Amino acid sequence: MITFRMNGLEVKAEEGWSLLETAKFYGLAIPTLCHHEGLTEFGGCRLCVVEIGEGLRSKLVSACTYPAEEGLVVRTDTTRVWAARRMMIELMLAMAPGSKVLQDLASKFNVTRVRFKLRHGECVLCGLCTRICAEQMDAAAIGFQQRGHKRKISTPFDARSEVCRLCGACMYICPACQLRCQGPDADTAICNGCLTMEPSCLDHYDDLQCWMYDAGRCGTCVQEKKS
Amino acid sequence: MAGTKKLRIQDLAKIREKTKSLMAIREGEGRARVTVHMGTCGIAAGAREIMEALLDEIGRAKIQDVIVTTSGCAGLCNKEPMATVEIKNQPPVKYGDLTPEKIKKIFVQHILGGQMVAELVLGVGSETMY
Amino acid sequence: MDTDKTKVQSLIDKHQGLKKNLIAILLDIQESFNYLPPDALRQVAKSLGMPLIDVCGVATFYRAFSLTPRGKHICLVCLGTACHVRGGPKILEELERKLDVPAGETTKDGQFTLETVACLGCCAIGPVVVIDGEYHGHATIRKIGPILTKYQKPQAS
Amino acid sequence: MKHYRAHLLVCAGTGCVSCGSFKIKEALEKEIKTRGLQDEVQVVATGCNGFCERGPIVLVQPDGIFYQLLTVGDVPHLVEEHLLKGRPVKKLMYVPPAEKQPVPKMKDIEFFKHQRLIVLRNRGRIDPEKIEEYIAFDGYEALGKALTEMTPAAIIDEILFSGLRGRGGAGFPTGKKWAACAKEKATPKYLICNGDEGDPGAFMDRSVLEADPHAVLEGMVIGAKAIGASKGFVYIRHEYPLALKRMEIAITQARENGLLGQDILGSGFDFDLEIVQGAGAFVSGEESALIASVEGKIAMPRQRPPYPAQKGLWGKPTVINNVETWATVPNIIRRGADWFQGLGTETSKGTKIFALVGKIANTGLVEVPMGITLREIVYGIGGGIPDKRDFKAVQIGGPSGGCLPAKLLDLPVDYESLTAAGAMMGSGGMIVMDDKTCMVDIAKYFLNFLQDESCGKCVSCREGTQRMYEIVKGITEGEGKESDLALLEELAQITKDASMCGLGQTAGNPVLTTLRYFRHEYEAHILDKRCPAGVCKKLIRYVVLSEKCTGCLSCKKACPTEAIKGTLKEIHLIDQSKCIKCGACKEACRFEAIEEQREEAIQII
Repeated sequence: MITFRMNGLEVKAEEGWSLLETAKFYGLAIPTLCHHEGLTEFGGCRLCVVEIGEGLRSKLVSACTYPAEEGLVVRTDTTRVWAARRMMIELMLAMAPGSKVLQDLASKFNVTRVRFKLRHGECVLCGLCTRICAEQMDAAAIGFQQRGHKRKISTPFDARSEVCRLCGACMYICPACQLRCQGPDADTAICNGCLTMEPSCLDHYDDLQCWMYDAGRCGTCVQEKKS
Repeated sequence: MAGTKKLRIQDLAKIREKTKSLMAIREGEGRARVTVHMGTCGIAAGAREIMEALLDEIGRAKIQDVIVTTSGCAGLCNKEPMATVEIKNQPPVKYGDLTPEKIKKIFVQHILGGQMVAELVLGVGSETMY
Repeated sequence: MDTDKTKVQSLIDKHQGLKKNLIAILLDIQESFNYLPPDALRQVAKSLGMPLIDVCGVATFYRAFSLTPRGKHICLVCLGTACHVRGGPKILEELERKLDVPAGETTKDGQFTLETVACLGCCAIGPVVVIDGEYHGHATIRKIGPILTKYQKPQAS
Repeated sequence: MKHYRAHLLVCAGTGCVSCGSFKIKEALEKEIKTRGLQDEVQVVATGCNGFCERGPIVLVQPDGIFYQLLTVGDVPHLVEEHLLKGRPVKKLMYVPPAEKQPVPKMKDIEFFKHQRLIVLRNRGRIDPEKIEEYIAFDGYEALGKALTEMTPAAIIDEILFSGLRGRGGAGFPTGKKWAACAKEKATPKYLICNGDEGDPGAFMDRSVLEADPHAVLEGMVIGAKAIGASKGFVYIRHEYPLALKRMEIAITQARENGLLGQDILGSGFDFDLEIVQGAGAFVSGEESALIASVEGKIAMPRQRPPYPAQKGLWGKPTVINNVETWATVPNIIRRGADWFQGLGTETSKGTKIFALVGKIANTGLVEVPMGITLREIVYGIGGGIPDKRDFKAVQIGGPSGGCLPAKLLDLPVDYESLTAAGAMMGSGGMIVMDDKTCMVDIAKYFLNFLQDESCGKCVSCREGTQRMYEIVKGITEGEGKESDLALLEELAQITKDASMCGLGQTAGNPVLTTLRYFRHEYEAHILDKRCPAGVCKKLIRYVVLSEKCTGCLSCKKACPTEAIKGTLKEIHLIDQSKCIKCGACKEACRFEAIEEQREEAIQII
């Protein structure tokens, strides 16, 4: 057993667990996008970043790829972590504004504007499709090509793949293909239209029951109602 | 070339000994420096033969931290071929009217032995090249 | 276009047909054919027993490889930092104008491929243009024309 | 080998070779033969001397005379005068800027005078293709000591105590890395030499590999003994054909002489080396990406830990060090950790090689003790800025380093102070910039480089560099908004924070340091729509200065778009609607009558 601290709490992890797995085990929510159980970890979307270490030497690492280490100090929701997550969402939304998964994340994390030119590329290069194709479907028909700003997911020579069986697993797992969101206005990157507009505790109580007096500050369960 | 023989630790030292002296020249330092005067007059008077004899002698003696350089006409054309011998920390010595035999003698007696060959000396402590 | 299969195979064999030598194999194929023909990549994937997409991934990731045939002359413009501050971009623009192709492409007549490189390590003579391995240092806009003609001439006759 | 009276050491580093030094060598050999001097004078091709600005270079020993900027035409004269008549040729010697008298001897030239050669001790002195010349200058002595007199633990202690830190950029203590790998139980263990020098404007690794490949090799065998590795790889980028060739020769010679392979020097220790060629990707310099590349895969970095010392190549413990680090090792073992400790500063020991390039009089490679100030390097060794221009900044540490302004010229160069100033040691590239360099353009240049060289895995790095490039490009084209600066700063910081590997974690530096020290230049571009340095095309225009124009038609002939009007002996005029701002006219003008004008001037007209 590996013992370390997460959000001030002493936690124990099995040998080989990642920080994400440990957090899940203890019921601590960490957002993810390119992570999927049953597929190898990728660590590309950077949504699951958490802060490790203390003081000047603290840094952000992706919880899905970072192994649980003896004596580590982990904090899952700091200002620094949130600033990074928000920026990742903003960057990804600018690539694929039509993805409902991303729009929902934007709502959840209070990302209300996109300051970059929209690309409408509809792919955020999370690599889920390439991993499901290779690891679960045993086909390896698609993969990453090129690098840097030219990076894309494609078949060999951009032609129809000889090994693709048209199983559709890639589309099933894609955060952008599957659930589409048009938004109220085609030119607005963020619609914020699908929010649960009220604190979730209001389903059960008349009064706000959140122990954080200022509802919504933590951002994990509610957003201000828009209209 | 050390050949394709596998080296042992003592072989390394041998190679180092052997090549080090040959390479000393690249550091611009040696125990002695011989300047053969090779102006047109010097060459006409046989400075090339003097040079060859000297290099021959150096090679044979396997003493190789002796630096041989050339210089232009020293202005004493009637005394050519000439050479200047500088031993570390001693004033330079000029020799004139050289022959291959004379330079060999200078090599053995002055450069190796440290005794200047008085009967051949033209002058001591004259200007150096630099 | 048919690719010389025996040639490709001999290059694969030269590196014992091992997956870890994929990059070395591709470098050799690139050297022999001046680019990576699709058929050769298929053959490599098959011989090494790996998915074609992974071979393509490597082939498109590294700058040394080209998946399209390249010109007779490879014209490299150094855009390292030292060349950049000394005016490398202007030289590239001039070459793009003279050859009428954007960087990274081959002229229509197949004579020149214009490429950029991040640094050749000879910053002292920058800006540098290298054509077919021959270095042209201290390049200026005016020198570009004469340099190109030098390579164009033998082909014209 | 035989005794020669003179050795002509012809520099055969890539810089000189690209200026034609092999042709010089041929010409020298031919001329020497014609003059019948072949038994007296030896011509030797050596590694890079570092003074690349002055190539091709020939050093004549034992006289120590330094000849520079040679052409084939100079050769007969040189041979006749210097070698035959013994009169060094003044007109081929180096004349320092702003002086008239040449400096005949290499050791008196400012560029060489202040250097302290340890890693480069054999440069310009030995023929890198001859193992016995390396041995002559104490080569493989350290190996003998390490294999026969020292235990692995003693070697590691020696390196640890010396204070040697990785020369590849991050500055991790080499001894610690070795110790971590040595204590791992898994076998086999591997060594890698990182020669994937991708920083544009840095070429010290290339130079070391070309000038002294055996030093790298010796360092690696010592390292192998220390950690118990049996196999090593030297990773060299394919853009360095000469380095590849020399390393190959060195490995063959070492094998033939029993310095590699089985039972090295009869000590019972086995180790062998293999060369791996890089295929052109900046990111493969990152150690986990380098491992992937050696394995034949895409050079995509992975999460550390586990560190390569624990799980590296093929999952086995692996030590990766940079070329310069490996080449330092034999010196430490041979001369002792105490000696090395005595060089440099409190936290940064030894010497470091810098590539001094850009707008500097003496371009080249310099090895100096850590802690020397930037001013000593730029003005002392580098000879200052050419053309009487003003120093503006020096960019240190490669694409992800930073630009330091004139007020930091007295900063001592070591790992800590550079990082504190917002730059980093990196591999040691120093690009000097004068007042004609636009800092926004420089930021754009590096971002363009990084967006292309990012492997593309992390959103933060891939998208971050692209978006920063997009914004900065907009600013250089006059489309900048005031809000851009805050967004840039935020994005740069988060790109650094959220990325996985060293490339992304430093990708924000070019933006952050230029913003920190040169914010006014950004503001000039955004608020006044003007490029103070006159670089950004969209913000300048070329005009003819009527008082200087002689009407010589040169600019008119040079213009590719026929935008220049005028006849002989009449003042020319540039038609702005046709001008594509290529700068050909300015280059062609001999009277400095064409000038870039900033946009503000245009508005007045």
